[in-house]
Amino acid sequence: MTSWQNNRVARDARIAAGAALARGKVVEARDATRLLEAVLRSGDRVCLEGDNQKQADLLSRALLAVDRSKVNDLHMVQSGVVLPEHLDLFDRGVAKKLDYAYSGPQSARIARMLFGGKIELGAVHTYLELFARYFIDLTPHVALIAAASADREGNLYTGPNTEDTPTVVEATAFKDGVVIAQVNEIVDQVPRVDIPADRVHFIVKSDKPFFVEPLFTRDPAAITEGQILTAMLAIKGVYAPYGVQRLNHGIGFSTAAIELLLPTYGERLGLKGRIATHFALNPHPALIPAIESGWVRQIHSFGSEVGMDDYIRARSDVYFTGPDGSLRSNRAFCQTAGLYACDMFIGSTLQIDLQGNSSTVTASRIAGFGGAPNMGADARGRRHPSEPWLKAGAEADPDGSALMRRGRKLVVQIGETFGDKNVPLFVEKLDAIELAEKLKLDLAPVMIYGDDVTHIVTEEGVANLLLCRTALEREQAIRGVAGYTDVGRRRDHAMVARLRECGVICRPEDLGINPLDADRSLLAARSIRDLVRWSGGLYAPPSKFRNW
Amino acid sequence: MIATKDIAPAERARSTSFNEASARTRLELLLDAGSLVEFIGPEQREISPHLKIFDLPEQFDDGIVIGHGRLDGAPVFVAAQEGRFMGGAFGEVHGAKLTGLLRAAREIGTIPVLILFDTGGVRLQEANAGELAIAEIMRAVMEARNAGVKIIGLIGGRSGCYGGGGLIAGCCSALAVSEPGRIAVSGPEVIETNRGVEEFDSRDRALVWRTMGGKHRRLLGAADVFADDTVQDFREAALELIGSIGAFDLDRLKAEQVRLADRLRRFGACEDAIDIWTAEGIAHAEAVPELPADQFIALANRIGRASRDAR
Amino acid sequence: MEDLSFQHQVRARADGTRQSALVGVVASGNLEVLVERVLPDAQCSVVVRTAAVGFGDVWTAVVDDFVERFSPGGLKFSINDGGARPDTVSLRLAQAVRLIAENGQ
Amino acid sequence: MTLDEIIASLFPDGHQIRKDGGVIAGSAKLRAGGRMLVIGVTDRTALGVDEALRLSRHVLESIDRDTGPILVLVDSDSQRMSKRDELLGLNEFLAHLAKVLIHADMHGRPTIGILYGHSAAGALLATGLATRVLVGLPGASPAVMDLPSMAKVTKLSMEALEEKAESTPVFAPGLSNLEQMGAIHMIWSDAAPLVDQLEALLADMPAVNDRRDALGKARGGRPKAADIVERVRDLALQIR
Repeated sequence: MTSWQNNRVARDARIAAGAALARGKVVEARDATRLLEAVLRSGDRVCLEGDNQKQADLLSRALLAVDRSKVNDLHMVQSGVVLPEHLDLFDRGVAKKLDYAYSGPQSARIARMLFGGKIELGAVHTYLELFARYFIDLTPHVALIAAASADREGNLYTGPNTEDTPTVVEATAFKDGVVIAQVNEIVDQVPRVDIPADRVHFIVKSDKPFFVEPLFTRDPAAITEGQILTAMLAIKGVYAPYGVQRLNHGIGFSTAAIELLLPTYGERLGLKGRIATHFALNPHPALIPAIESGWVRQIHSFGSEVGMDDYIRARSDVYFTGPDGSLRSNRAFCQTAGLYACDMFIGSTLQIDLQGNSSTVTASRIAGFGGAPNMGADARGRRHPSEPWLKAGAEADPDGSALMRRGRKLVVQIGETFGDKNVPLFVEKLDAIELAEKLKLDLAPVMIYGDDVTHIVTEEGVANLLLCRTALEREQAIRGVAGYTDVGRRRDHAMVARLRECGVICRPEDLGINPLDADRSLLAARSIRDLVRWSGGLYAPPSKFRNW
Repeated sequence: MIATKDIAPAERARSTSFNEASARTRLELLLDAGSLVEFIGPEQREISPHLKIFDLPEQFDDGIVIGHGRLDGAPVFVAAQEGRFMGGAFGEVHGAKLTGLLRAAREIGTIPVLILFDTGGVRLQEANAGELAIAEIMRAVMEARNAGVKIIGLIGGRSGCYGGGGLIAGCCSALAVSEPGRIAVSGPEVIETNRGVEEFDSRDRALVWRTMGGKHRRLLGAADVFADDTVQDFREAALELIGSIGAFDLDRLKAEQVRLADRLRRFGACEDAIDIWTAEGIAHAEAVPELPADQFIALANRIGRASRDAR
Repeated sequence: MEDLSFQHQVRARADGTRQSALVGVVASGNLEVLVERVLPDAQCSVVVRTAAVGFGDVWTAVVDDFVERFSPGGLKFSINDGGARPDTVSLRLAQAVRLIAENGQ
Repeated sequence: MTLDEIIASLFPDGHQIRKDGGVIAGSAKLRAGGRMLVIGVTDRTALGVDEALRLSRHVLESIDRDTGPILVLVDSDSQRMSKRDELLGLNEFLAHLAKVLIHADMHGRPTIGILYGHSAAGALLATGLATRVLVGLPGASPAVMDLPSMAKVTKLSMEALEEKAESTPVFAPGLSNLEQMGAIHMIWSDAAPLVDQLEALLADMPAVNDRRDALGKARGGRPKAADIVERVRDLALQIR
């Protein structure tokens, strides 16, 4: 007789084995490794929650300490590979295979380990792809997640950094998997229920709060005149003509400069209410002055940011908050919002080639994709119109029928022609290609494909690629804003001049911008202290950003 | 010379962060408009003779602007360190420019000197020359004060006032400091290296500032005036101090001995600045760093520590 | 360190009466430009001392564009460079021309 | 030479000098008559707020009480690098000590420093470098900045630094380097009785004006300082 409930039986057996170590659902931190040994089976697919802002760090260490003869060859399916322990698992042989999305701080080591054969790579995904595969063919057997607090029944409060948790739990708990949560504290009543108790099987109280890093804080004191000029060009050369209201910003200094110019330069241009009103965005401290000046109507967030809790709580008109008043973020929904509900993505990258393909991979680092490719991609499934979307579509296809023509999402790459240590932003060939050859990957890790990019903004000007009709025009438009990089100096000057005449390339003076006006006095806040002042004392920056 | 009434573009001075401005901009906006005249300006190219040994770039003014100008019409000598060039550190030429200025001030006897500190201390690559330059400046400061010159230190730059800079500041007639300003001898990293991260975590910037920062120094009475971080505020602080400093004599050093001994007795066992502030009777001492300038100034005045007649 | 020197013939004399001006500071990724009105009206020179060795061709391009654009006749530019990016160099040169065009000493 | 040997050789006619927690204080009889205040730091003690304040107190008390020259003996560490010292305002304590010494020197109590061991940074500024004449004894090892720390900051190897130190006295540790700067006025011999050398110095003290820049120029250690000082002074005096 065929059995159709094998997985449920196996899940129940795992829970029964773990229950021996638990009082109710609660397991002591010192028993965490034994719990994992009881629940895990070799070869399991395991999601070890590693978000941007919330790390199941205690469970990472507990997993690293398992007896390898009992638990080995795990298949890790997790969005973030960010803690050293995440990779130590492979060094120890506890884990064997990896599917992931982002590896920021571990990007150099993961490249070495992939090259050295320590890790069997499934694929590098975007967040949405990996989440999607959780429900199709990469469903976790066990999810090790992190939350701020739990009650004794197992209801979880994730705090402002909900991020991936609902998605991971949904996929695991409803497909016969086991969910183990580390929590900072166990309380009588959680402030709000982010994850209902019937989806949570074990709770481990951590000895110290999970580690959170301020990833989205850009100190205004470090913003340069070049970044300010580039930001002015973006506002006047892209935001204004398209009237972009719904958008996503990257996390670099150029977009931080834009955020800080809205209440000053943007105000002077009369753009308030006409641009930058609705965001899919983490709570960037740099956006505080624009919010306080009444520019921003609504923000949905992937996760939170350190120090922003009180501010968000007090600005619930702008942010999504729970009944307890704190931020509710959700990476999967925010990514979807960025993909389908935003008219523009603007962000920086490390390398752009002559076709406009961009990558954050360098020869020795694999940082993964995170969410940028989903934000920075035209959504072919989009059907609702908006003014910027239609205008961009018309520029790309001026002869098409208006009723049948798809719109285009604005995908803007912004950056200075030279980055840190004078490394050029523009290259003839992406390092990603070299890396793919070296690692024998099927696909080079391209962050944003050139055919999705609509504009490139540098301090030299704005290139509107929508208006380019041939590959050659496109290449010269890119060279035409590539400044003094090798790519820029090898431009065809006559053709670049022509492209400028027909508006493909706009120089600062074409937009009525004098580069000498790109002054730090334009920034609405010039220091973290200024941001605190703007927030009325509600923003509490982490110590490393203070100078008081 | 005809006294020109304050024609400084006060608006620009009010909107310019002292912390962020360059040495030259600080002076231009601090002094009456157009009154700054530099001595041995950059066009003289009196660069450091030593940096080339280390294949390092020089700066035409060696990181310090010196000259004279007017403050509310009255003449002043000025020196401003550029904290971004080699951390504003003292080298041979850098230091000699200030020494020469102070010696002239002593001979004249009536023109005050403003020193806009912004320094990490001795310039490593010319450490011996820099250390001695600081010793010479300290001597020149005391000789000038002895001759009746008022010497005022303004501290609010990004490199703070560290190492020998802190000692020179300690020799001045009076100091004005802003919130981002720091005054100390050993830098945070040096303390961490010597004592371990448990005693002093140099990356904990809140700790750094409450140990060495402008607010703590003002509450201790090490600085007499707390300025908001604008050039205009420092200008007003300088004017206030010039107007209020009395003559220097031995009694001041005796009073300083008493002042410092009293500090050691009261606070010598405190572990942290918050303990000191609490001992001063401040109710919510942990909130002091967050206080806006006006509230902080009111608090500091209520505590009432100053060193004006005791330094 | 590397020393570079560029001499150009230019269309017109630079505006202003001021004899010299200075912008910028020598720091990592930054530079100072000292500009002096000391040359005949049709000449311009740029003298560079840079910490970033081996970028002579980039400097040539930056200076060519700058001279073409501003025609800074009569001016000598002396640069101490802490390894600034070309766009920062262009910006400082333009700032120097603006500052010396102001009235003053 | 040990401190006791130095004191014995300096003051064969008698002294009352005590050591207490790294701080030296007392007085001694001069051969030419009169007494000399003696203070100092010994045993390579770090100069912190407590030590500095004790030293300045000795000088101030002596100013009220005595006459005669003042001797500052120096074998110290650097300033004390601690949270407590900085919290309490170490810069003021060190500056205060220097000020008291400079004031005494300017008002009839000529000061002499003797560097006989180590010293560095803020400690040297507050003691030896705040005297009118700083004497070095053979074997003294001042180090404004030690080479390993320098190597760390400059990212140069020790070998490279040592090689550079061959060609210039401007950065490397050592008595003779500081002498070439003009910081150390003279180096005494430890073969001859120190008392003779002290008496000779006292009989022929340089004028009270700071002439270390001129010394540095004459000795080739500081090629520019003295001229720059003079030029600035001349320019500044013109505004009278």
